[in-house]
Amino acid sequence: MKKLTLIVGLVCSGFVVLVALVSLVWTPFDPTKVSTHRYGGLSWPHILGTDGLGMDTASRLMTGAQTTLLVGILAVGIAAVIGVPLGIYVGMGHKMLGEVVARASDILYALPALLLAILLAAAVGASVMTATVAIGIATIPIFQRMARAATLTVMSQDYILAAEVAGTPRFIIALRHILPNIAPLLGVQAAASFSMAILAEAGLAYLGLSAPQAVPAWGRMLRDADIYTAPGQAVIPGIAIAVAVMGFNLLGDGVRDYLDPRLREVR
Amino acid sequence: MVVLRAAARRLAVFLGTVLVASLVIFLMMQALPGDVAQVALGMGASPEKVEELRQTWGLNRPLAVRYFEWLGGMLHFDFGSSLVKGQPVVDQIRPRLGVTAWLVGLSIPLSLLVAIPMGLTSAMLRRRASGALINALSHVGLALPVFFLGAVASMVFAVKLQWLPANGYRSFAQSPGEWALRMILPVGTLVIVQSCFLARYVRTGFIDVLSEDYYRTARASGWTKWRGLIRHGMRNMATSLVTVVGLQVSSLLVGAVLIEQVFVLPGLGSLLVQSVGSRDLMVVQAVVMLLVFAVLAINFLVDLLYLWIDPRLRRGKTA
Amino acid sequence: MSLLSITDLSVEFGHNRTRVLDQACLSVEPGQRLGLVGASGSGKTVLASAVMGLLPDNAYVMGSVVFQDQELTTMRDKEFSALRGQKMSMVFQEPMTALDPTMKVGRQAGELIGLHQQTSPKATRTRVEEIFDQVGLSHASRIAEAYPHELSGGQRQRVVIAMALVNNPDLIICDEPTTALDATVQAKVLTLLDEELSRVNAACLFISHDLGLVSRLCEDVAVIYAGRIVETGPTAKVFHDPQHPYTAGLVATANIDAVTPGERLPVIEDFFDPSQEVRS
Amino acid sequence: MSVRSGVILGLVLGLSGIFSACVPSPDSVRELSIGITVEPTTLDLTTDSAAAIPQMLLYNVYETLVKLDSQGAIHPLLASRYEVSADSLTYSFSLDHKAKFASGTPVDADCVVASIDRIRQSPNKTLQSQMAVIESVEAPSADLVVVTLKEPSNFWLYSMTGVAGIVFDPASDDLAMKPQGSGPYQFDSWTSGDRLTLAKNESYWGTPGRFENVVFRFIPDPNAMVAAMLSGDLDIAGEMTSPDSLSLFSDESKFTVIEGTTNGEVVLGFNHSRENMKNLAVRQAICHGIDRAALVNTVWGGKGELIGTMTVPTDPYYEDLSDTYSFDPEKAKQLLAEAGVSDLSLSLRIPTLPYGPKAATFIASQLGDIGITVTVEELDFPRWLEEVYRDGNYDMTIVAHVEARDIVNFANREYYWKYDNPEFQAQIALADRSTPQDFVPQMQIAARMLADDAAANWLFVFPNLIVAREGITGIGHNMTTLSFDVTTISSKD
Repeated sequence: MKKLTLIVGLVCSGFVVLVALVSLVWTPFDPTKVSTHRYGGLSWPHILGTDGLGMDTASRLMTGAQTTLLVGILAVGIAAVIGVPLGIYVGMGHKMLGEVVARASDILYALPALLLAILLAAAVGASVMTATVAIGIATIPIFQRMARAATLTVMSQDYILAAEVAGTPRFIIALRHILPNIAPLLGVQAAASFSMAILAEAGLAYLGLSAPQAVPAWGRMLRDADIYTAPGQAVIPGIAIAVAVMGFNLLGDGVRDYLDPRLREVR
Repeated sequence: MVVLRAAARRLAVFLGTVLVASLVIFLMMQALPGDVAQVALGMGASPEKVEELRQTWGLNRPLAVRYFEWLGGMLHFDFGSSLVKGQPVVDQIRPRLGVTAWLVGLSIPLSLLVAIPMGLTSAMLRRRASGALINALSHVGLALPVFFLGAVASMVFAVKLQWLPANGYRSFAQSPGEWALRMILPVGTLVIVQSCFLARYVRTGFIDVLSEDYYRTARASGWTKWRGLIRHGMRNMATSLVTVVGLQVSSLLVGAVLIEQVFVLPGLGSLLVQSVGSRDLMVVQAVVMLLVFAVLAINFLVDLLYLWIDPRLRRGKTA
Repeated sequence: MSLLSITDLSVEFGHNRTRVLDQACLSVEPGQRLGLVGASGSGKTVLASAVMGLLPDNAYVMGSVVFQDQELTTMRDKEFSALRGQKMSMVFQEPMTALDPTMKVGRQAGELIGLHQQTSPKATRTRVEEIFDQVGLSHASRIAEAYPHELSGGQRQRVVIAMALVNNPDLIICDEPTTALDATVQAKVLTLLDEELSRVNAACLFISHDLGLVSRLCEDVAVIYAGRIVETGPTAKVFHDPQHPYTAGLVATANIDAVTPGERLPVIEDFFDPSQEVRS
Repeated sequence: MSVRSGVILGLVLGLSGIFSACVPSPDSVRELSIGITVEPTTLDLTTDSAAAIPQMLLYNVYETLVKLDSQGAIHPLLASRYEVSADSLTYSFSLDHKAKFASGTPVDADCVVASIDRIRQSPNKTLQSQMAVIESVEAPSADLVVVTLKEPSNFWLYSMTGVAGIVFDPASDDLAMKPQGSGPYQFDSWTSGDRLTLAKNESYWGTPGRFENVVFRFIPDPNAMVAAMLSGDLDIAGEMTSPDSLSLFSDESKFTVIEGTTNGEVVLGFNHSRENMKNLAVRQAICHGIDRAALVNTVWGGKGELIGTMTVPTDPYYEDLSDTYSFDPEKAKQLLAEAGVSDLSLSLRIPTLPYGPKAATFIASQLGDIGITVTVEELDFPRWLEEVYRDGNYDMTIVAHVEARDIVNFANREYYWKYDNPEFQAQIALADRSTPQDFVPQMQIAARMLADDAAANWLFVFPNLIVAREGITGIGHNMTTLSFDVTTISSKD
């Protein structure tokens, strides 16, 4: 059962990554090339049909996987790069700063990605980038809180005390002792946040706050789909999003169970 | 006494956070480009007229003055006047607030009502196919974009089956029947996604309880598996679930914004999208403030609820 | 007719069917106190859990457990639950975690009464305070209003014992009931157990790794090793004249008082080679 | 609400008894509900130029002295007749003595003068320029208004059929929230984000409205519009922004589909202040590089006529110039090569209106084929207004110009296209001043000038796509004004 979670997660997320890699070098058609062959059904050579502008859905789906991964990697990257050091620093014992960071974290938590994205899009225009940055910023508190909690646990370990007694600089302690110990936890969180980011981007795309139509992206494909005229063109990106989200979610769960069955969902 | 002191501390932190949040929001609004006067006057406006309008609306006064004016106004529910419509912002928000409050207010209890039995069953039967199936279903439900699910629900239940109206809103005061009919699909969609999310936490929580000693004690006392888990697991599972629900509020609000778009509901979300579109900063500012306040307030309440659920936090330790 | 008779009871866990209990045979007569001794991991707790029907879902049970003429291994959860807490009850090792942290202890004890008989809340309350008083919890009414974390370890274990006794069961299984307590408390709790068991005249399966405790409390003893019952008999006889080498080792290592200072302490392996096939 | 949905409701809430009592009675057919896509931010059409305001209010709530019909002909409305002097400078409007506002106040000459003055003082530049030609407005008697122009203008009377000609109730003090006029319907309520309701004006001076209420529902999402129409929630889908879905309404026993035209030209606008776009060869290459027939098919379901200049078929001076630059990618490449332009990279900044992103994606793809790299950027409307429209920060953009006779905008070199062609400006001025007989040929000369100069690429005429429930009749085929005129609509049941 636990293995199954990991396997399904690996297969789904691996598939998305594979498709994205393949699309870097090959797609059946140019994903941005319009044609007069509109709303083509599932048939050769357009195996997933064509959309309302006559663009090949399979090619757009493949290239869209790149966008999906980019969103996930960047958003999680932003959140982790800012949130983790902050969390560790605060977790290593800075009372005043800790309180400030905790409150800032609360405020950021109350400003969901959507609000940030709306404001950001109004400020500099909507694009995949603005959406991703908004999602990334909104995810910072999750990483910050988690890194802090995990650091607190590690800090009570004897080897930290030993290192401190030996006069090891705090920065080195953080780098050598704390980071490696909390890394597995962060990895699991990264997978979960990855899928949340994909879902959030789709939501932003639906509101027109992400990719323009010309850029192949799953959320945007879903927005542009004429669900009553060609339901398939909505269902296909819908499934793609679900597979990616589920894949990374299961991957995270699976790795967590694998690393330590007692390591429960991070809250 | 301990409870009171803990509650008072949390209240102080909450109020402080709200205050800082208001400043952050105010400053963010100022950074938004797009001249509201220009937008209001439209494609045919002359620059002089635009400047005149900026003067009339007091957009040229110092930041600090405008911030404290806004803050002071909010204390007695005065959010200023809409730049575009001229009417008080609060009059625009009030009818919209109801829609979003209904959406969120109905979704939270209903999704708990679905998630708890779902999580309980899948925890209890986790080694059987049926439990695994429920768990798998919750993973799928969680992965589907809420707006996609909403559009499909509308297609199936309104267009194909013609059971329910496709979209639109009527207020409860105008017609309770119509109101209820038009709330079923949007609330149902939100509940599906939310309950799938929560069910996973409920499941984990109950699985944790299953391996706890007190659950074994309960079983040894004569509780059957299921009833023992409900009786002694629920409260313990709830301590962690309540935190998750609190954290979920902001994502539920996001879901509500998307659902308002799909089902064309005149809620705060669509007001926000609309006001950003017309650069009606006073309205945007008020709505964002209100949403942030709601999230912070609900998390504050969750904190208090936590004190109530978990006796270990309520009374000082003696042992 | 035995109160409890266990015949060829085996328990296996998980997909690869790890055998934890191997064809164990035991019987407990009404009013009899039977000690069950063995090292940690020898299957003591699994045996107790199997009797109580509290094994996790991934356990496979073979053989037979008959309690008061009823076969327990095939009994439905609902009927079994009616026995638990009523005819048979259990005292657990960890008083710190054995009680629901979110419920007042008086209510937890009261539940046991309500589950098995029709009573008024008032009668339940009176009975709870009575039994609390009996197990030596002073200010019983105040204790009943407390949450587990507000009580000391000894107090909690008394609550657990009170819960096991409250319905006057015919069989009480005690799984290392005093191991987690500090020495002074341990002695008091043990005395209490001894008195109460005699008072209600219940049979007892007393599980422990401590031979001293067992010989103080139990007239009979069974020795379990690696999932097998290797020796059974009257306590005095088994400990004085162990038939099985493992028992001999157990007894020798327990009697460290008999060792002259400076001499090497005995270990089990001096008496018994675990790699050898054991069969009593 | 159907019986079936009542049952469902009962099942869900277990309160069917209570709720089915609230089911609206069948006389709700006296309500006409129309789905439209854009909600205005205010109802004041003297300050805000959003087309959604006149869409709901013009002719329905507000009336003008003269009205344009669905064929483009001018008819008297509040004026029972009007006369034009021989020198085309003086217009005399005789008011219909029956005419009165919904409030009961009679429509007299003073109200008309006040209204015209109100429009002349509007901050809206378009309205200002439409009225700039007026020398004086006078009311010699209670039912006569005389307007004197500075110079003859063929455009002026035409403007008076639109927003510029509205006669406001002198009692109206809040145009933004409470419009008051003399039409067959009066403003009832506006639920922001949801609907605007008009109620029948019981004391209308002319043929009364046929519905107790007219509800405009704001449904921006095309899928939601289709769903509302298919599920029977709407009587009329007033604008179908997903033309492909019209095929879903082909069942004539249930729906009527109207495919007419509007005044809207969907324009691929060029910024003539940019070096690249000043180059005629580049503009011509772009025009040759885009297959507009395919574009209409792809982007707008094949609905919408092709045009070659800033005129629409309902304009009196319309000529079909759509093949001025035929689709010829080879010629386009050749033009670019001859002009020595290579590695051309252009920005296409568009507002996020339903046609914009689709058309932009299509154009970017086709121009890519002739070697022009197009970067598409979607902007929300306020941003577009600021950066493209006001600041002129763009190479190309796409927007539908819905106002009537807006060809004159090309004569304004300040306009966001920055098109500065003195010859064309002179020609438009000449046409405006010329006699009504000469007006048409002079305008045709101007229109051809634009076409030949490839001043923009006119993609197609925005079609008037409406779906109505069976039994609804009287919807205007073409949308010649900004009004969604409900005064002619009736329902069989």
